This record gives sequence, C-alpha cells and structure tokens, in this order.
Amino acid sequence: MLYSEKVMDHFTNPRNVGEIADANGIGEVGNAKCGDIMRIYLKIQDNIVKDAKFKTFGCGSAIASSSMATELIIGKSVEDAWELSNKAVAEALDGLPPVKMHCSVLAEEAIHKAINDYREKAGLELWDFKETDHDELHDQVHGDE
Amino acid sequence: MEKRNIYMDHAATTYVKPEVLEEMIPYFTENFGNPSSIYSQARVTNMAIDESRGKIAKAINADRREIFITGGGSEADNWAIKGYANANKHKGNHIITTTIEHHAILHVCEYLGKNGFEITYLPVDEKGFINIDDLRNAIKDTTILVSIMFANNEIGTIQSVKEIGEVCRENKVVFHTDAVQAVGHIPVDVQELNIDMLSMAAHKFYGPKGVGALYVRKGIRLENLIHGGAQERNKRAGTENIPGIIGMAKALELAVENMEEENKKLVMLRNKLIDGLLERVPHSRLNGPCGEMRLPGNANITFEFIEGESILLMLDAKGIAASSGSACTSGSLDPSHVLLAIGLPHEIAHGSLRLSLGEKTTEEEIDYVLEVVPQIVQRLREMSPLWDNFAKGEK
Amino acid sequence: MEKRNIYMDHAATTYVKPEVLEEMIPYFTENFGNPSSIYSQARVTNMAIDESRGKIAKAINADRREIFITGGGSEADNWAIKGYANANKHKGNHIITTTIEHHAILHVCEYLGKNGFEITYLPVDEKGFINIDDLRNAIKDTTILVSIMFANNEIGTIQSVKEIGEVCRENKVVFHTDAVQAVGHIPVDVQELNIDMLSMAAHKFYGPKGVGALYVRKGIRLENLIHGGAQERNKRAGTENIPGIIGMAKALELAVENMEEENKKLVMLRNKLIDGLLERVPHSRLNGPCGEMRLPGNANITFEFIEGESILLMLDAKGIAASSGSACTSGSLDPSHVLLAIGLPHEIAHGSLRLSLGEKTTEEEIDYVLEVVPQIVQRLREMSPLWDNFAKGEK
Ligand SMILES: Cc1ncc(COP(=O)(O)O)c(C=O)c1O
Ligand SMILES: Cc1ncc(COP(=O)(O)O)c(C=O)c1O
Ligand code: FES
Ligand code: FES
Repeated sequence: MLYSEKVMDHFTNPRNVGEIADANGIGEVGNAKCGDIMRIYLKIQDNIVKDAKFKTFGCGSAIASSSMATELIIGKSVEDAWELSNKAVAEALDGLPPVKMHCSVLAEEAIHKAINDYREKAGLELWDFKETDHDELHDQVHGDE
Repeated sequence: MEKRNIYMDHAATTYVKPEVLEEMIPYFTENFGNPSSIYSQARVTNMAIDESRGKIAKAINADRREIFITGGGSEADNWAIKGYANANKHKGNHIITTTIEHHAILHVCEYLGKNGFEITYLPVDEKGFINIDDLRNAIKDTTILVSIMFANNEIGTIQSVKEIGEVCRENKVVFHTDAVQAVGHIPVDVQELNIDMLSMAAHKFYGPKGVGALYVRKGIRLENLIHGGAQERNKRAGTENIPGIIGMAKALELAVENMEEENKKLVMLRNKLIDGLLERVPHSRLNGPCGEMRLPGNANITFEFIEGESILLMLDAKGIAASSGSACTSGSLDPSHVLLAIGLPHEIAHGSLRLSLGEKTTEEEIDYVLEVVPQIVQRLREMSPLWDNFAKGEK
Repeated sequence: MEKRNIYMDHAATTYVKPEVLEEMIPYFTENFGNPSSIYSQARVTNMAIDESRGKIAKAINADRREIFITGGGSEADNWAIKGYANANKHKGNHIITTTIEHHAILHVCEYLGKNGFEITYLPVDEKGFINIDDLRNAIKDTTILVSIMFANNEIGTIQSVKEIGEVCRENKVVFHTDAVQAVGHIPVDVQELNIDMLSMAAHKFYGPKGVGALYVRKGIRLENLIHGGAQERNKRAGTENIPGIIGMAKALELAVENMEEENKKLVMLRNKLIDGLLERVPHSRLNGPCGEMRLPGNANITFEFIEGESILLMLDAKGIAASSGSACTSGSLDPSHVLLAIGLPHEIAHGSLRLSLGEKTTEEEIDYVLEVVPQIVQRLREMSPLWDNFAKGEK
C-alpha cells in the first residue's frame, strides 16, 4: 500500500490538530472498535468557518484526511463547507489507496455532523445527510472482493 | 541528522545472509541441470539437493526421506492440513487447531470447515497458551489431526509442544505444527517433541524466499497438493528450485550452529526493549509471555488510545521498520485475530506494535527505539480523541 | 581430447542469464522487505513487484491485475484446473484435455476424475495435433473447462491455439492452456488467441526456478490452492518471492525482445540437426511436426531397436546433455505417454532422444552431435538383439 507524498506530509505535519475551546459546532464519527474515530471542532461566525480543528484516532490516511479537510473548509461559508465531499479530500491529498477511501468519508461525515451541531445550537433547521453505517462500510471494505 | 535504517521486522522476513547467497550463486548459472536427469551435470545438482535435504533433516532430528521441499511456509501448511484431511477422511472428519494460528492454517481450516470437516478452535489464555486439558477434552473418536503452532508470529508465545505431542500420541491422533517462526530460532527436535508433521520457511531464518519444507513422519499418508512430475518422491511436483534448496539448507545449518550464542544476545536486547518501553510509556502493556516461553527476538506492545498504522508510519519516518499485527495482513484494517484471542478489546488491539529483532540488532539501536517510540506515542495521543476523553475522565 | 560440455536439454530447464541474476541479487540482501508492509523499505519491493508484474502481463498482452505469481509451472497448472473445477462445479463437472499434456495437467485430471469430475482426453494425430472437430464434438452441456497445452515439451508440437480458443468461446467454456514451453519462446497473445487462463514457468526461459505465473482473465473465479495471507490480491498466499519475481520478469522481457532473431538461428540449427540425424541414421524418424508448428529449439528423434537411457548415458560420456521422453519422468522407466499417444509402439517409443537447443547453441555443437550420435546408435544397435533379428530378417 502506497501513500502519496501529500498524504505523508499531512500525516507527519498535521494541520489544525487540537480542540477549539469555544467551538460552536462539534461532530464525531467512527468507532474505536473499527480503529477510527474522528472529532471535528468548528468555530463559525457570520456563516463563515473561522476555524476548524480535529482529534483523530486512526490510521495515517484518517489523520491526513482530517488535516486536509479542516484546511479546506477554513474560511469557507457554511454552505460551501457542507459541499466538501470525501472525493475532494482524497483528491486534494493526491489520492488514497482504495481500501483507505473510507477514511476520507469519515472526514466528510464529521464535518456534516459538526455543521448540523452548529445549526441545531443556532436554532436552524438541520440539513439532510446519511451517515454511513460503519459496520456496513466495514464489510464493504473488508469483505470478499 | 542522518536517516537511520533500523530493521525490526525479522519475524516478517529476513534478508539472505551473504554466506548463504554465495552458496546459492553457482546453482543459478552453472549447476542448473534438472536433478531428475541422468547426465553428469544433473548428478551434481541431484547430490547437492540430497546433501541439503540431509542438513535440513538433521536440524530437526528427522530422516532425510521425511523432508519434502515446498514453495514456502504457506504451501507446507496447506499441504499438511488439506493433504492429511483428504487422505484420511475415512478415519474421521474432526480437526483441532487454535484461534491464534497463522492465516495459512486458519484459512485452510475455514475452507475445510465448509467442505465436510468439523473444526475445533482451541482458545488461548491471556499470554497465548492453550490449555492442555482443553486439547484432551476436544479429542474425540472422529479426530484425525491436531495442528498447533510451535511459536506465534505476533506475540512470540512458544507452546508446550512436547506435551501437546504426547497427548496426540496417546490418542493416536496425528500432530502437525506450524514451526515457521520456530525453526532456526529455537531448538526443534521432532523425535523428542513427538511431532508428526512440521512446516518451515527459509526466509524466516536468513534463507531465500519462495522455498520451505514439510516434515512428514514416515508412514503418514498425504494427498498431493501439487500433482505432476515425480519430484520429491512423487509427493510434490515441479522442477526443483535448486538454489532455493541449497540456500535453505545452508541458512538452517548456520542458524542451528549459532543459535545458543545468538539467543543470549537477543534475549538480553529484547528484555531491555520491552522493559524500557513499558517503563517509559504509560498505559502500555506487553502482549505474550515473558521469559523462556517467548521467542527470543519478539517484542509486542500495545499502546492504548492510538492506532497501529500511524505508529508504523511515524516510526518509518524515523528510520525504523516494524510491524503491527501480522505482517501479511497489514494493509488490511482488521485488528489482529491473535490480539483479540488473548482478550484485548478491539479498540486496544488496534494500537499494537511488533518489534522483532535479528542477528544484526545492536544495543545502540534499542536505545534509539527507546528514545523515539515514547515521543511518537505521545504525539499520536495528543491527536487522539480517545486519549482526550481518558485524560479528562481522569481529572 | 578435451571433454565437451554441450547442453541440449533447454526444454527441461535453463540456467539463469547473468543479466537476470544481476537484477535479482539486490533483492536477496538489500531490498528484501515484506512488500505488504508499510515502511519505506517495503515500498521499494512493492513497487518492484508491481513493475515486474507489468512486464509479465505485457509479454502476453494481459492486464497486470490478471497475473498471479506461483511457485512454478506445476503449481500454476494445478491451481488453474483444480481451482476452476472446484469453484465452478455447480455449472458442470466435465473437463476436456488431451492425451499429450504434461503430468502436471494429466495427474490433476486423473485426481479430479476420481473425485466426481468427468474427463475427456482428446487424442492427437501422428504429429501431435488435436482435431478441432473432436474438440467441438466433445463439448457438452456439462463442460466447464478445456485445458490444452500450447506447445508440447517432448515433441514440440504447437497447437492451433487460436482456433481452440474460438471454439471454447463460442461454446462459453473456459479455456486454459499450459504454455510453460511456449512463453518466452514463441509469440503468445492472450487476447488474440482467446485464452482465458495460461500457465508459465520462469526456468524455461532463462529465469529462476521455483517461480511461475498463472494468467487468469478478469471475471474468472478460482478456488485458492494455497490459502492464507492476503498476497496476490488474496488469491495465492505466501510471502512474495521477490528475487524470483524480479528474475522472471527480466528474463521474460529479454526473451520477448530477442525472440525473432533468436528463433531464426534456432530454426536453422534445429533443421540442420534434424535433417542431419535422419539422413545419417537409418531407421530413424522425427517425432512431431516440421516447420512453423514446431517449437524452434526442439528436435525429437526415435532410433529403432535401441533404448533411450543407454543413448543418454553414451551421449553424456561424450559431453552432451540431452533427454529422452519428458525430463521429469526420466528416472521412471515407462515409455513416454506422448510418444505412445502419437502412435509409436512401445518398443519403438523407448528409443527416442530429445535434443532441445538454446541461446548459446552453436553450429559447431550441432556438427559434433551429428558426428557422435550415429556412432552411438550404431554401437548400441550392435548390442541389440532386436537389431540382430531385424538385420537377419532383412537378409
Ligand atoms: C509443458 C509443461 N508443463 C508444466 C511443466 C511443469 O513446470 P515446473 O516443473 O516448473 O513446475 C513443464 C516442465 O517441467 C512443462 O514442460
Ligand atoms: C507462523 C507462520 N506460519 C506461516 C507463515 C507463512 O509463511 P510464508 O509466508 O513463507 O508462506 C508465516 C509467515 O508469513 C508465519 O509466521
Ligand atoms: S481510519 Fe479506518 S483505516 Fe483509515
Ligand atoms: S476499520 Fe473502520 S471500516 Fe474497517
């Protein structure tokens, strides 16, 4: 399995690690049993993502995806941040190995959850999104070809 | 700082020692004649193979006619289990193995389980040992075969092979052992230990890849796995891998010669490594036993709250090659079945590191690892939401 | 006179070319890391294997994901036949092959024949060709697999593979070909020839022993032969034989590069050898076809009234290494099943000689063989009671 240089860079020097004390949107996905948990903290002001930080328990690609995803949404409007897809994260990392694509899905979903957390707290209507059933994803990734 | 190059994954595979390669070379280019032929050139290779077979036999106290060359450890395992099961199904359909075998045994057993055989997987205790009474109780009228690994590739547990062999013999059940991690590393004597079949692989003891052997005690019937030409006394077809066989024999001869001295050094270094890591890293634990019943070169430590692949990548950045879980399944994301079998919860099993030492490992390398690993663990823990939760909980 | 050293048994096995060995060497001692691991050292071997797989695929016009490395030609044959049969028995239980296959196919078919499968062995004509109408007629509703060798190892017959492939495709039956004697020697294009599975072995084209490959067209399901680790995309377990794979790829690349030129020379020398022997030795006959449909380096001649092993021993005394019948069954005393299949009576089949030429064969060597063989045949005939009877009968 080969990681791109970009992945390795974001893994060894992850951007935006940590938590935001006064975050107004927090999202967590994954589970420890699978070996991956991602927690994203957002600071949103005037509908703009002013800051984003993460804490991730997971493989190299999960950490790199968190780093890249947070970097990509900082400064964006909430709408634009919502549109960030796992594919865009993977592409920004110059690609992920096929068995590791789901790690970028974690990033997309953690952001969705964090944004909805913000909207809930702000009394806004929640946006629709389908969280992947992690067990299903697991079978998909590790099941027979 | 100069980039280090520290190899601590000898349990996955080793390089070929220069003395071994040197012996192999002439058989690639000069003495390459098909040993089954009758011209003089072939007689040279025929004799060389015979001599090598003798060396391999001697290393485990077997007869050379009981040694059958294979294309590696996995082939030997597959052949032993499928070959014995298929040739002896009239006697029964029950096979006993353990939950901590290598996949080359486990997946064969799963396959047979779907094809008319009944498989019992013996559990292990928290150090990775089977309970001999469990084995006794598992044996029944239909039991034809017991396959229990000699030494575990992940956590280094060495089973009480002699006792297992005795129980099998008392019950007239054939006993196979996957000794891929044992042969060339610790003393193995098929007579003394009551072993009926045994698998080995050259690349685990500084011999070449792509060659292994199955020891089959005289009188045991196996169905062929690879049918065809009359090689290996009609039991395993395929033009002989002459350099491979020569290399395996030479490497094994060297390994047995140096074993005692080598292991003194390895045990000392390994203990320093294990003790040092446990001491320096909080919330870490040793997997597998300490002392005599652990493979001399094996250290396996779990660091809670972090994940194995990230540890490996960070170690790699520091010039250290190691492994997490079993080598041929990293690339897969499942936590090691061995760590789950010794009772580690899923989330903790994910954070384990295997460092396996070899003949060139130095004390200075151990010191470097002891310096680097705690830093890496700390960095990863700082990123980990689990550590966060834990630290907050503690306050 | 100085003892000669003439190798004319290239169809049995070849030496490893120095350029090939040179590419392999670093992978024994330096770049030996388990390619499934994730440290940088392993990335080097991983990429090298990938590149090699690409070269192998290119040589037969396949996709690299369709190439699976094995421990040799026999393993590839066994896997293709047993693996396909077992994975597809719900579709039918009938397999078609020929009477002149290598034992690695024949013995597998015999084994399957005893385990619920029905095998049809197509006959061949006196040159070793199957009749395409026989194949058409043999295919029935229950037929799942056709395995017909590309080129015969004893008599050099090259089948009309494209036509065979077409018939299989029309009838939606999977077509496997044992191309162990063809790959690296004559053009092989799995697309153009409609081949679904194909076996090869590196040591037949100046690559190392103990490594081969099975091409499996995308979409074809095989049961694993060697279960275990996740190597070869979960299809063939066992730590990768890195130097072996590198060597096979390099050897094949060279073979394909030089094929056209090389074959011009080989055909010229072979024709000189065959014509010369037939001319100089009375009561001799060529086995297999002449011309285009014969392997460039293969000559197979029967000398009536004498026995093969005696010829080989006398040739050896003169410094010539050759073979009689198929290499891996010499050592066995039965006359070749291939020679019987092309209609030779038992007593005549015994007296056959295979001379297989290679890249270093010179015209001078051919001249020497042409000088020596007639003398040997005459000497042996003088000792032969059969010749005696015949000579007296003629008078
Ligand atoms: C036609 C053919 N098939 C299969 C084989 C078996 O190959 P190996 O001996 O490399 O297993 C050979 C050579 O021995 C052969 O000539
Ligand atoms: C215990 C054990 N059994 C079997 C094997 C399989 O050996 P190989 O990869 O040489 O086929 C290995 C190593 O990979 C092993 O450690
Ligand atoms: S987080 Fe599951 S493997 Fe990357
Ligand atoms: S580890 Fe989470 S999907 Fe498998």
